[in-house]
Amino acid sequence: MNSFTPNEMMTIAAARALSNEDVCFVGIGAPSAACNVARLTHAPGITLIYESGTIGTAPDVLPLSIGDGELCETALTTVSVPEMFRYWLQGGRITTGFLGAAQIDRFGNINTTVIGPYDKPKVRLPGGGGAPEIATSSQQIFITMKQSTRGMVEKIDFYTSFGHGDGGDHRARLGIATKGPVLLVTDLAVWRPDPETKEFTVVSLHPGVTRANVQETCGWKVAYAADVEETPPPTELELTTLRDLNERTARAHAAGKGS
Amino acid sequence: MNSFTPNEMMTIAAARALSNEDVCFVGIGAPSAACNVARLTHAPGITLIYESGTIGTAPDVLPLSIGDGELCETALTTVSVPEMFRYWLQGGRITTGFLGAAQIDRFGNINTTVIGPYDKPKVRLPGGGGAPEIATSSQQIFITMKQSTRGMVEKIDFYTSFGHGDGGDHRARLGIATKGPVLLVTDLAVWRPDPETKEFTVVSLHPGVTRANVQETCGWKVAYAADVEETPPPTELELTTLRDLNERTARAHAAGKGS
Amino acid sequence: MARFMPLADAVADNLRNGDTTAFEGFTHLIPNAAAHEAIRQGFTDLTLIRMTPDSLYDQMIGMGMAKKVVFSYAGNPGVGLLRRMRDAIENQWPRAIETEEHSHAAMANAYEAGAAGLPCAVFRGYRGAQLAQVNPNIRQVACPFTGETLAAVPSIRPDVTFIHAQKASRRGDVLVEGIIGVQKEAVLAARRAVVTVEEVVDDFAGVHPNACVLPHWTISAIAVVPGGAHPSYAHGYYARDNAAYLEWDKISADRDLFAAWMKTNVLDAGPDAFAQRVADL
Amino acid sequence: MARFMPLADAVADNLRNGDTTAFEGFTHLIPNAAAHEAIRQGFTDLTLIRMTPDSLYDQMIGMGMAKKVVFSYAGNPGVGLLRRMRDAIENQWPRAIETEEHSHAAMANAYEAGAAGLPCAVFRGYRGAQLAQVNPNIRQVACPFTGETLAAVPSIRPDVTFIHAQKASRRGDVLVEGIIGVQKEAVLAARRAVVTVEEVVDDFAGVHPNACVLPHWTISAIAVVPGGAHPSYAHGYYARDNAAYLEWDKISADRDLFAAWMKTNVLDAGPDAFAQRVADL
Repeated sequence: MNSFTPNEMMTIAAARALSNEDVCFVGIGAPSAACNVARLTHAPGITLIYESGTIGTAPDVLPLSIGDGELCETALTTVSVPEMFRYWLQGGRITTGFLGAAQIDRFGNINTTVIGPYDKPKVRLPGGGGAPEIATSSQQIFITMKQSTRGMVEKIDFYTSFGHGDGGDHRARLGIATKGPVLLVTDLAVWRPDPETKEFTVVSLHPGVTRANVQETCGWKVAYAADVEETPPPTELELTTLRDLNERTARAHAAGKGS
Repeated sequence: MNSFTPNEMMTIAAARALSNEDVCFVGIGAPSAACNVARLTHAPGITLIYESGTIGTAPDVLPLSIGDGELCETALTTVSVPEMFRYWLQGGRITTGFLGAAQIDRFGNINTTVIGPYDKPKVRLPGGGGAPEIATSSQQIFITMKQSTRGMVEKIDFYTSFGHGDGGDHRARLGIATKGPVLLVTDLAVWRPDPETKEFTVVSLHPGVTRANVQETCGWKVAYAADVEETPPPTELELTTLRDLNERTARAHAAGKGS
Repeated sequence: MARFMPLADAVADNLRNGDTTAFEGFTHLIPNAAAHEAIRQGFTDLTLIRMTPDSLYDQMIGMGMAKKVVFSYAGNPGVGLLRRMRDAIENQWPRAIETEEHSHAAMANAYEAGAAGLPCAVFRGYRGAQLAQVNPNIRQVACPFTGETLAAVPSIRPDVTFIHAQKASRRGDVLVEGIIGVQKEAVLAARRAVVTVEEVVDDFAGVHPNACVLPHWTISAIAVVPGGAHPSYAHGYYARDNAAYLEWDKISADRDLFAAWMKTNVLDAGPDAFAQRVADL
Repeated sequence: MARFMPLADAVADNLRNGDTTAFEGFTHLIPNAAAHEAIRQGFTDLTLIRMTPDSLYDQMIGMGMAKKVVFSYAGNPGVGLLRRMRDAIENQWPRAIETEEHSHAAMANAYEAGAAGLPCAVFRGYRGAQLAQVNPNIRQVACPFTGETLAAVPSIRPDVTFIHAQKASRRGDVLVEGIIGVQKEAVLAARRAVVTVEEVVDDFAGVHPNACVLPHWTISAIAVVPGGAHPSYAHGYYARDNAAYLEWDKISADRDLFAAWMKTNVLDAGPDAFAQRVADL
């Protein structure tokens, strides 16, 4: 087995959770890499949708934005953005929405809007984009992010998109019929919500990662499933696929002229 | 000058009211003929839209339905029916909506739904189709129909689409901002609404038509403008254009196999 | 996930007695072959939804399959009235049917809202129109910003939608071109969707990026039925059979003539007959 | 009716101080040349609407032209934050700006409602999302059939919309292909619309019947500006200049560097410079 980075393990662990039958609404960065690794390994039939309107894309390199030309050129079809949000997301056609986060809490609520108060932010982040409705209209949500005490916090500064709220049946109480966050993959571990409380609990640790590593980089007291397993390390195929993809991507994105 | 039929005069008089700048929502039958005669004579720049989604059509023959292949093949573009009704009609892009009628009253209210009571109709007519919203979302409405006491009635059996209601400012009172019916062209005369009462009044009689002819074929007491003119007879060009169009159409529609 | 199968199986697997169903096609690509198969299989108590019922629903109504019809224009396009539908409404023959009548704008919006997963459609409509007084499914909402009163109708959510399209890819994606009507919305609004197609191609490589394509995972079953839209037409394949529409006016005017025509052309025929019907069009 | 004219005239004729304006383009076909012309002409007190403000609005905000920004994702796509916009929000430099923040779904629906002539958009959104508490333009309506609470936002109705497209026909019809974003809606929702295009062709004969075409009577002015989307891309013409987006992150990080870059590349340049910028892409 090759050696691998925590980031690679994160992407590959997330990829494994996807199947041929999935219709994925893909964000940029780690989610995009995970979805395309799944497509290039065990899930060639997966449908990838980017919010720019591209349906059934099969990019050869990872897009820099959610609307790169590559996505349209390899798509089954490309629809308008209003149609994307009305028919495909709100229409309930997305099985899995994939989100990243600047801040997340233990219930999978996400902040990508501001650090500090909304009216007088310390840092103005990009904002929600598609996330508020991806989080509630997709049948289920996967989240990927690198662990840090800045990112995984006791209380997020702003509820950009709703996860399980205060936990338990909070989603149902707001009339949200979809499952919400069912998986969190970090660079250290795989987490799933507790069936009752909906708090994310660690179900597997990536190879070589200790519980201390996980707690040091998490701002809340980490809960563990009864049986915590070790995440199977990347296979040769998974790792080669991811690295080739990243290499092709780096080459493609080095292009351009600037001013 | 050639001789001509009342129907031909009706179509040509209606065609004259259209201009190069018009964006017309076209119904089938006389409206379609009038719009295409206008396009083929004095208004080559007119935009014809059929509710099937075809925008900027230039059919060589008159369509049998509002969705004939000819319309799409000659159109600038063809959009979905929901888009047609949302962006193009409701969006206020139509300058002139063109309607026919089974029954009409003096205020341009139209019935194409039922003869007799709605729940127990004597005759079940096809219904409104696009008319209810064409009547209120188009900037103005033209109506064409052959005169008859069955068709031009004191009181219509059903208000399929709203004209000027009870007259006066009835449209405004319902919050309708568009002009409504501004022109009625029959096989005998040209009518325009009185500026105050909004009752249709005869502004010109077709050549050879008497006031008695008009009253005999109209179910309400006909009002006349202060100066009633004679409708200029069809020109050679108008008549040739209409007849050629009708001939091409008849030839094309004779095609088909049946069972 | 789209599965290719014979039309008889596609209809049998997806339509049930009592279903709410839409056979859509706005003057173009009308799924007549699928309707004939449904007639042969003899379903009952259907709620039939279609903007323009035309001869297709005239036949199903005449055969007594409909409990209710939801529509916005019940005409034989370019010809006149629907005589079997009239007979059902005016004389309850062969059975009484309920009707729910809308405008085109309302139904187009209702399909759109169905595809968009919404419970209702909101639009500016029905002002001064009497349908709003006779149809309890026409209601109002106020814009929370301007106070303007807008019309609302329930979204359309058929149990099963049938459409006819030009092409399917081997994977089961479906391409619709030309006058696309409300077919995409009717499919996306439905629980199940059955598509008849003119032909199967390897894939849609080279097709315009913004063409109207329904991915295979939005479709339940696909049946290849060349000519399946007859007497309607298929852009790029064959023209409309105008003579058949004119003829329908006569056939449908008489109950016995109707019954005889249905026996010969529908009950005793099959989907394969459609290719022949469009051979010279 | 679309009139062809130089970009400077098209902008001068259609944009006014204090206008509400949208320069739309969803990652593709971003009207950068038109924005640079607006910057050169020095408009002020604009309300800038765009789903993804990106470097284009970062430049206009940095030049002090904006009174208010309405947006749903204020990032440099694939790169990070918008540093001039942050500086305006966090430090009121060069002036304070108001913000009205939405989700993508809300803005896409609001453009759609604007194109559809409606006062508001109704959709299922913002559930549990805190934006609904800080933005008074996010309200609710109840479905009159099911009672379900839906979100409502005002429709977007710009005074003027700017877009970039691939082709205009001689008559002034405009063709947009590939990732079409919300451009059609942004044009139809606006009082006036200005389009920059890569080229003019005789007509659109042979183009797919369902391609995205804006008729000439929906457009106020057309300016031919090859490369006018740079550093964004034009499907079928040139690729995205990724290096320029990465570079923007550095330029925008420093007020002086920003000012110098704007002088060289915008204030002292003209629309003709764009063709050169995409020459090798």
